[in-house]
Amino acid sequence: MAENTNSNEVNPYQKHKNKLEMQKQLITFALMILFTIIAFVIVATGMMQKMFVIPVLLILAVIQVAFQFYYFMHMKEKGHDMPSLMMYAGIMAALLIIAGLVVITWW
Amino acid sequence: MSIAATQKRGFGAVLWDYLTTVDHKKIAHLYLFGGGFFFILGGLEAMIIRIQLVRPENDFVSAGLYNEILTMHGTTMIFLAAMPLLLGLMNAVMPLQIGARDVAFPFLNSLGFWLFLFGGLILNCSWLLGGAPDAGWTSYAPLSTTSPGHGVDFYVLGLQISGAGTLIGGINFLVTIINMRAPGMTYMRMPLFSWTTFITSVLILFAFPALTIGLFLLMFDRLFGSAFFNVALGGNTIIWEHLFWIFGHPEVYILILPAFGLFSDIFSTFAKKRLFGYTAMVFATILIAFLGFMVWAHHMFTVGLGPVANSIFAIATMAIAVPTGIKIFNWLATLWGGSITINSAMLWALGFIPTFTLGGMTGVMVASVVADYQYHDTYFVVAHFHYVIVGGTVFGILAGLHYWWPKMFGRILNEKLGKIAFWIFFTGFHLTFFIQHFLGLMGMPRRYWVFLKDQGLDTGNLISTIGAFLMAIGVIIFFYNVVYTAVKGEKVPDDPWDGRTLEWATSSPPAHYNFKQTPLVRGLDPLWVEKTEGKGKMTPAEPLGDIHMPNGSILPFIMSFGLFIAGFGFIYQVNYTWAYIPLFVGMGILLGCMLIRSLKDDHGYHITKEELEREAD
Amino acid sequence: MSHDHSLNPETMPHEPEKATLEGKNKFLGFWFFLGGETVLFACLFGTYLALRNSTAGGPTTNDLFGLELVFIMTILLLTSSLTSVYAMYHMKNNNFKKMQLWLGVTAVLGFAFLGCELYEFNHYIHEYEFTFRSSAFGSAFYTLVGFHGGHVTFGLLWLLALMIRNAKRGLNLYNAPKFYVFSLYWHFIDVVWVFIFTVVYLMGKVG
Amino acid sequence: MKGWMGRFRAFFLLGSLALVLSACGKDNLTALVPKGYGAESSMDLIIISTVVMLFVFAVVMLIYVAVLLRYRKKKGQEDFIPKQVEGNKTLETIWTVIPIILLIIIAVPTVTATFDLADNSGSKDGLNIQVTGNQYWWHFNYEGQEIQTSQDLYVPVGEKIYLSMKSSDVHHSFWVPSISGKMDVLPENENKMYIEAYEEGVYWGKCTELCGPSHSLMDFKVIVVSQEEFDQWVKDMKNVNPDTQPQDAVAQEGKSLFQQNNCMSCHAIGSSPTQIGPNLTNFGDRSKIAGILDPTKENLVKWIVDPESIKPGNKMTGNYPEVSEKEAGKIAEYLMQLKPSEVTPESAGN
Ligand code: HEA
Ligand code: HEA
Ligand code: HEC
Ligand code: CUA
Ligand SMILES: [Cu+2]
Repeated sequence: MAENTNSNEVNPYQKHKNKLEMQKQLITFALMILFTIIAFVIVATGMMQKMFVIPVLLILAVIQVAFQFYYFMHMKEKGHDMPSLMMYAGIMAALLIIAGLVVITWW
Repeated sequence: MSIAATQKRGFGAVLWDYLTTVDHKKIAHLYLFGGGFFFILGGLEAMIIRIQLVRPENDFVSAGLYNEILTMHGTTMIFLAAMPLLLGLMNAVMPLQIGARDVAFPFLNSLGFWLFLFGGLILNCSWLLGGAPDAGWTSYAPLSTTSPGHGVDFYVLGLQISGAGTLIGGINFLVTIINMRAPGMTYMRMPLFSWTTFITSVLILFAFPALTIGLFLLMFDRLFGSAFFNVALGGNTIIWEHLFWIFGHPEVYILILPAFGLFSDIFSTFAKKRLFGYTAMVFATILIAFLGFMVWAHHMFTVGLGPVANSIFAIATMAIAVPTGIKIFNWLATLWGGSITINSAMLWALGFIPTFTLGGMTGVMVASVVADYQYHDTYFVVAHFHYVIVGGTVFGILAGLHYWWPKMFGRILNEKLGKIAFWIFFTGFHLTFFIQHFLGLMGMPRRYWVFLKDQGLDTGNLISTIGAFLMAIGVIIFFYNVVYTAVKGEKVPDDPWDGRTLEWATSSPPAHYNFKQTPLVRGLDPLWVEKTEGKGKMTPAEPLGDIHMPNGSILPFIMSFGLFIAGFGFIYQVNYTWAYIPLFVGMGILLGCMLIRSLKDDHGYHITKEELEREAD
Repeated sequence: MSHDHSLNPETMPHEPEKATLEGKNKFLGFWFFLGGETVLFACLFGTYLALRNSTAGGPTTNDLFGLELVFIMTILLLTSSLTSVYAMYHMKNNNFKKMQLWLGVTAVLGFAFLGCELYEFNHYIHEYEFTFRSSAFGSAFYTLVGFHGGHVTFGLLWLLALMIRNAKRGLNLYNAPKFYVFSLYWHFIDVVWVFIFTVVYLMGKVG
Repeated sequence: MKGWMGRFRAFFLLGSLALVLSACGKDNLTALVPKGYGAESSMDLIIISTVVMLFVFAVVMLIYVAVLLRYRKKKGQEDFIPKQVEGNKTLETIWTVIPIILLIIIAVPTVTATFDLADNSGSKDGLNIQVTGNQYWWHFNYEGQEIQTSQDLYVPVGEKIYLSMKSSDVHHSFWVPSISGKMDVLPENENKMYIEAYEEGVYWGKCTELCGPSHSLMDFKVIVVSQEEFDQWVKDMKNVNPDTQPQDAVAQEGKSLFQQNNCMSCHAIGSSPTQIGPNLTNFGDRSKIAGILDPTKENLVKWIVDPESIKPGNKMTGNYPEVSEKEAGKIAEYLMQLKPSEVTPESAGN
């Protein structure tokens, strides 16, 4: 069993890295809040044409979710090949399902 | 517990051992036993179907009962027989093939089994409690939402519970294969059966949630008054069809891919040749799985989705013939130039090739939309899917059982009985189902309780029924063989077939820690590599040391039992308020067990080096 | 090795959640579970989108939804996602106290979110007589949002169990993966919510 | 395509006839002897794909048999170790590319035919019929004609008939194998298809979507008549006066019994669109009772007295006052006399 217990000397360095990482997370969070506000404002003010609103909202959501996955859930870090592979496979299946249900249920 | 495992124990001790086991090899036994039981049940239902259809306007069973039997036959065979039997083989063999001591989540593995078993039991309890589900294994709404009685409720809860078990099993296999391979066992050195286990698990992971949601919607409509499929309130019944087939089509590849994998292993072992086109085989598997997710609407060609959707799904469906063809030809090429031994395992594998090819070809024929307007929901489709399911999955399970029986139980199935069973079953199978292609085209729809006189369908149906009896005889001989072998079967050495892959490098049956020392893998077909270029046995990758093992636990059994009780609560709360008691008690048991599981540390135990050394080789 | 893998600054590995094989397995298995959950929610979203105009004469999305409450709920949940990131940050720095603190904040935010959701449902039921049974849209709405709410509830129970169980003994290699996996789950809940507020509420307002 | 396809089809049929000694099943029921446009399109594809499949199967079997003949382990060579071949790029390419080509051969006509059969653009000028599927009977409403029939669908030969189909309860599926492929009949959406029959006659129709206990008994007929006969039939049907008294006394009594026993609450005679039970306007002309029984008086009496014994789960059982055999006989007499038209299944020949 891998008992990885001899890493005390990397600790201060690691601590620093964790801190930098945390700063990035904060920026991410700020951006997410910003996107949320933009989305709500667009809808609340009705400032945009209906045809554009939905794609814009969806794009904003997708970017936010990418932030969640890559920063908050660390998918950008190494050791996440399998998780991202499966997540993408799941997302693909999800898109197919939604397309199927939305496009060809009523005709 | 470690050493005493081989000693004779009382019945109670054995029972307790199996109830609490987290050892994948014992869980495999449980799966095989449970799956075998349900296979007999499903087979008996099939026989009733065939007896009812032996002559026109027969009245062996009533119309309502026929629909129940037909539904339970399909549901039982697919969810409770074929899949568990495959999961059993995977549990028995896959960890050995990749050189792992254990699976990634032994506790969840056991939970998966018990969920399956209790799900199956709840489903079959319907027979005793006012009637089984009767809307077909596809349970199309609104027939299913308006079906009187509780039959369909049992379907919903039974499948929900056993489906959860399967999903858990799938995740367990995925992580096992990714994290627990022996040193040197790269992905591209994994035996095909392990590969297909891996891909099958991916399919399970992404297909079963669709079933889960479908069943939830059905359950809400039936038990809690929602309106998903209630057209009067704006509901749409096509949503169920979509959800069911989004799950249902990948499901059929869940059934066939493991069989493909084990045939690959069997062919290369008994032809004494390396698998031809290994890389292509792996990628064909992946491609089949990938395409399998975008073809579901080929079950819905006549729903009226429009020519665009129909065409797209038809072409996507046909495309699957290409990777499958690659597999067929690679198997033939593996045999080509080999030195072929034909024994029972190999007979089932050889019988598979023409049978499955026929079934696959009728698959492509039904994929041709306008032709499917004729085939759909007729016996042509019944013939198609029995050719692929029985000719692929059932033949595969039987081949796998013959092949791995010595590994699992240390005894070899009787060859003579095996061959007789094969020939009788094989003849019966083609007799039963070949004629059904024509019955379908001659105007016999499926799910028909009776067919009328003077429609030219009599002879065909009679032949079909005769064939089914031959199949039953074949199955009975097989089970006789199992009993016979258990009582006085021949003991065999660890590696009776001159095997190529790692499972044959362990003892038969394997010790509960599988490998005393994790083996070092030096190529594809690792044992074969050692046989031709090494000492003839695996080189250890580590010095002898303590082995960490998980503790057994009764919790999975209790949790599943809790859900079982809660299931009845859900069903009967519609009629009786007291039913909330089992509902809450059952869910309480489940949550309580989960809490115990997460609060109580379970670090497992260690088999020390000394113990291992004491265990004589 | 049955001694517990208690952590102190000297034995702190870089990624405590993945330092043992059990941890690695848990980590990977949980990600895969989330992959499956993606499909699960996709089915719910698909169903909702197919049925959202099937109001059977009852209130429509536009009649029902108000943006203020949803905005507050969104901010609550997004913030709780950040606080759980803080918790993981302190876990990596082996600061158990601070980790517990931030997890506590996460729980509080989660409960606040749940409260809002209950208030919202209650409001629809009493003001609009819009229930699970009134139309296919009603069924689809409560099922989708309710499934998410159920996930939040389960997550909160899980979190409380973890925090209470480990309050006395601090961080070790046995429970670090559990905390980490919980944080993944919590983020995923947030991901789903992002789509719910976009697809259900905002798009419902747009029409 | 029609020309060579036609000749090819004849050739193919002869071949498969020889193969399957039991012929192709019952005339006017089997899909193997197409007598309508849809069935013919399907048959063309069935033939194309079967030929391709027979080719593929032949190739597979050839290799298979060769392998089994040549490479069985030989006596005295038990220790022989075959060469461990890894693969072969050329071969693998061949068996990837050839199937693709074969599939294209199937896919192209498939897509063409799919779009062809989905083309309902002629329905504006054509004959439109609304089909309603019910547990376990069929209703046909001739649009713009005020004609309602059940179980028997009269159509003119050689013309495209446009059907809009909807279900009043669960899913059903409309299938007349000799004339056309099937189309599901759903409660939430109207499905459209057209049929065109080439020959006059009476064709069997079946329900192919599981719809309850009597799913297998939900048969109907399509009666294909010449254009003149069809016009005559339309005229006759329009002239029906539901209130005319039957000639003989028994039937008159039957008529009043029919009214007393509440039958009218579900069954209409004339063009009233009540749809709980089949419209009985031309019941005397029916080729079958309830879709399956021969049209004899005994059978009808049996039906009226105890429909459950004939169609389990049907929606008539238990919803009308008990009728004695004697009363039923009189009602039967009355119903059998409802023959508004000279144009009948018999006249359409069979
Ligand atoms: C193990 C299960 C299994 C497998 C493997 C398959 C495999 C395939 N199936 Fe089947 N199918 C079912 C189980 C399975 N099916 C079931 C259970 C149903 C009915 C469900 C219900 O309604 O109850 C069904 C129904 C079904 C339908 C719906 C029919 C209808 O209801 O109208 C269709 C339509 O496209 C279809 C197509 C196919 C195709 C194209 C394949 C392909 O994967 C086959 C590919 C294989 C080959 C083609 C043979 C080998 C290839 C070669 C030798 C190469 C050369 C070949 C060519 C160029 C053609 N299947
Ligand atoms: C894994 C899947 C699987 C398997 C293995 C089988 C196996 C068989 N199936 Fe079935 N079948 C389905 C899956 C399967 N089927 C599905 C999904 C449907 C569609 C259901 C629906 O429409 O909803 C279906 C439908 C179906 C129909 C169509 C019914 C209808 O539409 O009305 C028929 C009819 O012939 C049939 C027959 C058979 C037969 C004869 C076997 C035989 O191969 C069975 C052989 C096994 C036995 C005969 C068991 C013998 C055992 C004994 C006799 C007991 C001995 C006792 C001891 C040893 C103690 N099946
Ligand atoms: C509750 C409604 C209802 C009542 C009342 C009712 N029927 Fe029916 N009837 C039906 C239905 C529904 C069918 C179609 C049954 C089927 O085929 O599944 C039917 C079928 C028939 C048929 C066969 C029709 C055909 O097209 O072949 C006859 C004849 C008939 N009924 C006669 C009667 C008589 C006579 C009475 C009164 C004594 C009566 N019905 C009362 C609903 C009703
Ligand atoms: Cu109507 Cu089957
Ligand atoms: Cu399919």
